[in-house]
Amino acid sequence: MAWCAIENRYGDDKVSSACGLFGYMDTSGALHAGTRIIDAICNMQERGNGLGSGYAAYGLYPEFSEHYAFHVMCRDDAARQELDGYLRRHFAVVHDEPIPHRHVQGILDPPVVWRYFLLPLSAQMVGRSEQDYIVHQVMTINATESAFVVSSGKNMGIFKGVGHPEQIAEFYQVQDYAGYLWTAHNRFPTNTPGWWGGAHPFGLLDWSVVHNGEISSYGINRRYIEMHGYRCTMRTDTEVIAYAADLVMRRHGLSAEMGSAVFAPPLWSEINALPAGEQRAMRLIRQTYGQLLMNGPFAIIVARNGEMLGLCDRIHLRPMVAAIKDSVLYVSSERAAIHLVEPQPDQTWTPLGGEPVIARLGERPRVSGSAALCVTATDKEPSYA
Amino acid sequence: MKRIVIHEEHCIGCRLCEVHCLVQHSRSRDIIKAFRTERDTVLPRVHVEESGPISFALQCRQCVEPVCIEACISGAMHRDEITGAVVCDEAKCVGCWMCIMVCPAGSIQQNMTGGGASGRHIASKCDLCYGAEVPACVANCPNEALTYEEVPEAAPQE
Amino acid sequence: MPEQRLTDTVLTAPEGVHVVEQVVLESRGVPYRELNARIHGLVEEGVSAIRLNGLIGQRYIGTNLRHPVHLTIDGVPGNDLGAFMDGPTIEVLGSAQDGCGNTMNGGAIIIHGSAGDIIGHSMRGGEIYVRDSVGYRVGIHMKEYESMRPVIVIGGTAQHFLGEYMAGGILIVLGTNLGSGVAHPSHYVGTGMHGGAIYLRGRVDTNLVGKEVGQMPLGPEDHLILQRYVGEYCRYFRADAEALLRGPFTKLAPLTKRPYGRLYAY
Amino acid sequence: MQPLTHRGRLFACQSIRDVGDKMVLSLASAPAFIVERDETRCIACQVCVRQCANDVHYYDEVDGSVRSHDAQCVGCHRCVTLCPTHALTVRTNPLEFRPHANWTGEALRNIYKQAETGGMLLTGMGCDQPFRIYWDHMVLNASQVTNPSIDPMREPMELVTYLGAKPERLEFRPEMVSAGEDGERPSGSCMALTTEASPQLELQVPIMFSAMSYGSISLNAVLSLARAAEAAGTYYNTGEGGLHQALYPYGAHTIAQVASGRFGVHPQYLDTAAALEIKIGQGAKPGIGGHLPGEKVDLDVSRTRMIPAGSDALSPAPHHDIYSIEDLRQLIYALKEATGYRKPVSVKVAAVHNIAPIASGIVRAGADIVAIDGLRGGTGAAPTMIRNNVGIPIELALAAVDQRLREEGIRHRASLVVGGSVRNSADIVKAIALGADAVYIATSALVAMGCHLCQRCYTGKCNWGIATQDPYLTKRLNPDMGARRLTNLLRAWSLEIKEMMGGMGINSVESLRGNRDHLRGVGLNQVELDALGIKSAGF
Amino acid sequence: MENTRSVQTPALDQTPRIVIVGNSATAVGAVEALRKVDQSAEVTVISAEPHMIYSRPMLSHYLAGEIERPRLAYRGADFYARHNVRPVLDDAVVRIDPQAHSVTTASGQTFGWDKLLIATGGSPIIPPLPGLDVEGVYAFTRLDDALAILEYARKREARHAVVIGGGMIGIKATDALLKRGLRISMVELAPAILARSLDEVASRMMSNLLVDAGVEVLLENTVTEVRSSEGRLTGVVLRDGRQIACDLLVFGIGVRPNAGLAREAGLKVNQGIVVDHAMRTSHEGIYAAGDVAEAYDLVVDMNRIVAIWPNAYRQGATAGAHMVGVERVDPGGVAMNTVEVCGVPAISVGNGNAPEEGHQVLAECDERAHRYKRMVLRDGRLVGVILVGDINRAGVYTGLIRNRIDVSGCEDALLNERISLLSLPDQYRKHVVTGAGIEV
Repeated sequence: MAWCAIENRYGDDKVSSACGLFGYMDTSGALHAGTRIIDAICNMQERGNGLGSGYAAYGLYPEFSEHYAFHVMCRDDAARQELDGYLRRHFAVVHDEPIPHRHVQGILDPPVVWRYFLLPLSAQMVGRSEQDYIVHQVMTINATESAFVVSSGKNMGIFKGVGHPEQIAEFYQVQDYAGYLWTAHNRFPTNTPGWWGGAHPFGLLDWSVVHNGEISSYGINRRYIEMHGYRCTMRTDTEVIAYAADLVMRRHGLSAEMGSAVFAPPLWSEINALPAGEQRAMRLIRQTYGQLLMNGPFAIIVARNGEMLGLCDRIHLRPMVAAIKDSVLYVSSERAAIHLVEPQPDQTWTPLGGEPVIARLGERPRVSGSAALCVTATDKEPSYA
Repeated sequence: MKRIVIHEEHCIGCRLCEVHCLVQHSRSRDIIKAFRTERDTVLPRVHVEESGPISFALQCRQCVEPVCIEACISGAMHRDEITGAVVCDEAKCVGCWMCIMVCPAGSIQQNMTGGGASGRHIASKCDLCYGAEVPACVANCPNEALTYEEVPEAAPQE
Repeated sequence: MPEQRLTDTVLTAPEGVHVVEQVVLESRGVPYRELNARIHGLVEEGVSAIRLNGLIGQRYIGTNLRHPVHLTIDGVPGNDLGAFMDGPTIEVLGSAQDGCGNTMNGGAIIIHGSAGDIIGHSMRGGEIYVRDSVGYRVGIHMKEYESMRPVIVIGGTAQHFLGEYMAGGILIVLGTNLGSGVAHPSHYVGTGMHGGAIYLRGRVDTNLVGKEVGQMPLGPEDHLILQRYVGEYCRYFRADAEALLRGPFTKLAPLTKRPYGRLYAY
Repeated sequence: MQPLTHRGRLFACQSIRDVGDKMVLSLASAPAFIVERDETRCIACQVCVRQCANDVHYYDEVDGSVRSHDAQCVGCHRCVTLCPTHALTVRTNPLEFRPHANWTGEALRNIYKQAETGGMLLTGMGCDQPFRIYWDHMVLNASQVTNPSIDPMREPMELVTYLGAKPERLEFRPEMVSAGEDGERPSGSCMALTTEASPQLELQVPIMFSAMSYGSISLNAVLSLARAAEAAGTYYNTGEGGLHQALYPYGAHTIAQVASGRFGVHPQYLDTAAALEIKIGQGAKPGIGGHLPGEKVDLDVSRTRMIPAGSDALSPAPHHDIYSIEDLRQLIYALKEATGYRKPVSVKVAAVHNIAPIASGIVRAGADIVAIDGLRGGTGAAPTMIRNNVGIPIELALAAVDQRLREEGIRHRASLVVGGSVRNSADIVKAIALGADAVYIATSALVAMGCHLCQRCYTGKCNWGIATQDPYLTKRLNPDMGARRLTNLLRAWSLEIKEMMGGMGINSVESLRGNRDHLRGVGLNQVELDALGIKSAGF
Repeated sequence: MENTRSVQTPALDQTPRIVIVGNSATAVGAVEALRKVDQSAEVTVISAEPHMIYSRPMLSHYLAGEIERPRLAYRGADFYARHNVRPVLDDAVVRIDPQAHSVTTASGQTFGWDKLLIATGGSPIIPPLPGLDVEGVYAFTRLDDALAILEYARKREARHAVVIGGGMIGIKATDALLKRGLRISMVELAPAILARSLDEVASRMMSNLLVDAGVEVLLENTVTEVRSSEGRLTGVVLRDGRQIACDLLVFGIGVRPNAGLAREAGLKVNQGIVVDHAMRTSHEGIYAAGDVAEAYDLVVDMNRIVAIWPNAYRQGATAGAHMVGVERVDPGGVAMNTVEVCGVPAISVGNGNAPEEGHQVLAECDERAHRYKRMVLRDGRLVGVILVGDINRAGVYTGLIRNRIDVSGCEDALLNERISLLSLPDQYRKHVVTGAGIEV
């Protein structure tokens, strides 16, 4: 069991990690094979140390688009059997199968990986919304030591584990999947030998989060999230970001722009310079959601069905580059990774700290915030043909 | 020019201004020596006026048209060209007490020992601690009841 | 909320107030915050008399008013009627609950019925008239300051701790509901009292009076006080002033301004 | 200098002979301190004589020297501080009883004193008993390698704090935008706020001056606090002393207290203050009332409290309109009504055993701010036994309350302000990390103004001009200097807080607040760690 | 005469000419005041004396041997140069021509002026006694007098002097000669010494001090004849017939204003030249100040000569400023003087010796300690004070007199050992404490 841990064996408050991340979304909805994202994330190999990587894709299961797709890992077959029973008691299981995978040099003793397509049993929901029910069940399962729900959204899935990105891609055969939105992560944890559940992307419902950095406000972010009924079992910033996004952008209904203002709000001095109406709103956002302010270095890509948000902390302690090519928006830790997969972007820019980069299905991607105001500062890329 | 401004409501009547004025004008400038060995030859040039809880430390008000200069028969009392302060040139003073007779603030005193050995009678008054950035009484007031401020020249009082 | 404006004569317009218009507010079911805001708005408009119909438990009526407006309440006002009040006259056509005139600074409260506990708590100015009886701790920690001298007149009797901690002001209890020769039933009258005066019409059992308080003979000044405020009481409630003033009255006043002088070891 | 032949002041003086005349069985009157005068340095300038309100020093005209009545010394250091030749020092009287771990000298002296007087023991300032100070058993975190510390000298570091109820969530109405042929659709990026905000106090530093009434402290002391609060962008608290005319200009930085005595509470008072605070209890004396003796109620105090001069100002133990939690709600809303819902209402309680549910009740009663005062808090006079034995340390109370409010999902409904011996900026950082929105400081503020904690506030002879109304003494605190020293203190602490936050990689105080991950316990047992909700250092 | 009018108001581009007749405190006051605001005026100081500016009141200190001659200089040797003044010394003005706007000196020089300040001071009163014209008889007002006395006393080893006059000059001469070791007989016509300044008590105290020091004080007496032998003084004969052998006779009776020139020029002159609050005489363009002027005395509320040094300087300053266009009003003088006998100082300000009738008099006396205070009040205001012994706060009283402060209610404080400003009316205290308009 030493190698194939799926639970956080140290119980550390927080698992620090430095990382590379990459995400792109075709807002036209066109599907892309996993090859490009594998190339992109593998190009940032220096940013990881082989202790975790993963991929999230949306538009993955059109045939089951109305069902919750659970990607699960189990310690062993017995655990998988136990989980199977649990899921069938709480859900209507429409379909299940092992996630196709192959043995890879260097990946020893992997967990049992499986996927279920489910619908909640309404009788069991007792007053909870469908989504809250899913959240509750995922948390219950993830609180055990034997099984772990990697992703639980519709028409999406997360493939992750302990290994270099190319190993994980090969293990899961990621290149064989197609999605309109892909994110990927290459991990460099400092304080744990790495565990399968702790790899990125982190998923809950259809949220997936890849994250680079360490949030100094983690302690209060977590307490705030827990005050709202979430249970943090992973001890990672990424988990907290996913829950925070779920709370603010799903349960409280804030837009991605507002959510960004919650996570990386302007400084008070900047707020004081805003026009009265915006000032009031922004002040109230900080007053209300101050405990969700993500302080310290981070760059994140938060994705859900139809939307991708790239954001880095408000004083830009972590790198992030964005680019647009036609209907596709790219967000990456490094510019080179974008150029590798898209040699001639229309525009490339570095978003300001706290300034969200947002792609939405059906909306042409736009250069964000300050860079949009200052087009001359964005590079028109030379051709590398 | 800078003047010493008196803040009566802050004077606590401790008389440290007197102590430090005396030290400043002693030969040794050493507080213990000044009190132990020079006590009879040097006077503080500031004096705390006290009545019930009210008190304030009074020293020469640096009048715009000083009556002491007007009355001085020896030319000792003069306005220093560098500091602008009204000072008594003790080498010239003959102790006629005309200045004491006219100073409405009563802030000039007889020094009957004239700096000691000579035993001369001289008028003793505040010289704003000649050349000092801040006079000793101001610098040593524990409650900032004296401040040293640039004050606009106003109409003469006398 | 339903609102009706009419020119009406008010039952007891305070002196000097020229009633030009009385606005009637139907208050049943209106939350107090809304109701008070509405009253406040009317007063700001310049309305000088408001009648609240169907009031049923709404709190803090008159609390945020700083004008000599006249409020007539048909119903049962909630707690803290006229708390922190400074100016209005409130007339309750019925009974009131607890905390009337809490920390009141000026104005008047006239209650055509009885009232609950802690009437006039820490009151510093103004007058409260209760036609019938009142509950516990009435006039507790009343104070006076310079020309401000609060007055509470109670027609019936008060329950225990009347005038506790009283530091100033005038508390008059007329005991109209007491049978002849029956003593006032309030216990611990004037406990901790260190200012002001309590006038009880009729007898009080010395055992029931706080040890800091003494029974004093009435002087000419006391009679003037009684004439004035008992007279007011009678004017409001159409009672027989002459009969009430016949007394006999018991005056209670503190024996010392410093009831807790020797508490400490220094 | 004229030899001083008269006393500048006329204090009621108990001379050493008066004491000697009394037959006493005890050492209660033995000097607590010994005044040592270095005769080789003393210049007989008599500054000490003029400065001691306890008449310790006197000038002997016969031999022209200054001497001391040690028995009257309270150890306030006024003379030591002002002596221009540093000829004076004051030390504890080494006189000792036979050692006894149980019957200590203090225990014996207390009994002697009470046997003689029959009165309650009285003292000033907060609890001086050696209870564990949890601040000193918590250590802070700093970033190393895995995330960067921030340099507050160069980068923004935000301490701005808003006190008041916050909405649980914000509601936005999406603005409709044209979607071409499909007509209109809600915009993802343009949204209009529809949530109503509650009134907030804006603090530039998460530090406020806690309640100290004019009467218990001098007007100059209150003025110093008010001016410093204005200069530093924070608030001071009137205590139950009313609002002196001189303080009205600082209304925007005033938290006006409504305590059980309701002294000085009138419409203008409520209108002037920025916020109101209902005082239920205070750390130095939970559960008991206050008592300003009539002799301290001079004309000015009388005007401010709106009571006749010379009369006792008695603050009852409870508010007599609050005998239960729903009564608190009634008073909270009475104040909100009286101020048109424009001002936050705070409720201050002492930290006691079941503080968590009490705080929960206060929040549910509608308080916008809950202020909690711990066992070691207090600046004014308090009965010694109560001061030393009633209440719980603020660290434990704070941890319990913050956790409880979170568990109940109501933490946002009120801000949490804690006091009770916050001695330095690290205490503040720890308090905020435990969950406080801001802290109240009082003793620290007094010390900044000159207090030397001699704990004789109740005598009215404060040599530093703070806890007195004697005009000879009150002028010793120049409010300009007091304000400057307090402003300096806040500035210095702010700098340190920013440095500590920067070290943690945090650039806004919101991210420190309740962030217990940045705390670790040292030398605490598991029960204490659990009560504080922190891990032991090493984990 | 009409055609000279234009000179009085010179056009702006013309440099005004100012002539000051006299070279003492008044002249210095005038020069210093006018040079504060005007650097262009052409200023000429003309003096009959040959000396640089010296201090007349210092002569007694010089006579006593307390100071060397250089210290008599009232201002430095560079005074004229620094103030751009042309000195014309040792050349007395003999004629003032108001019409021609000129003065003429003994040497025949004529100086034109646009403004003229007459500051000729006074001359010692020497009664016409028989036998006066001998060696050993001197006045005591000018440097030349002092030099002559010293020269004579040294040369003749004078041992016994008779001083005529028990006023300020006489006392100062007496005190000075005492310090030179001479035996002295002082002859005063009045029944008391210093009678013009001191009341009976103070006068007696000072007199006793003189007697204790060995001075023979002869009151209600005067010298009627001067005896000499071989042209040298040998003694005097008094009115009562007594004869006193002496080898030095000093007249210290007083001075008479040198108003002759002004009178001759047609200016209005009583005892002295009559001037207004700006020191203007009856003739436009001509000012007078100092011991020669009869100016306003604010205690007696009328014009009179108060021949004291501070007045001379202040009046000179007023005139000087006014001559260059500064509208300055002299507040008026107050008679005051200070004298010291055998180390005991005495100060008299205003009407310190006024009689008790019509005044409120407060007094405190400790003759043994040589301490005395006498306050004279009229209508609640201090109008005079006499201090003997402790004089350290004398100026506070002078201020009260000068500013006509109503001290009703604080009378008790006036006699305090050390009068505190805090015992005076609040407004006045603040006025004094703030000095030049500084807030208290």
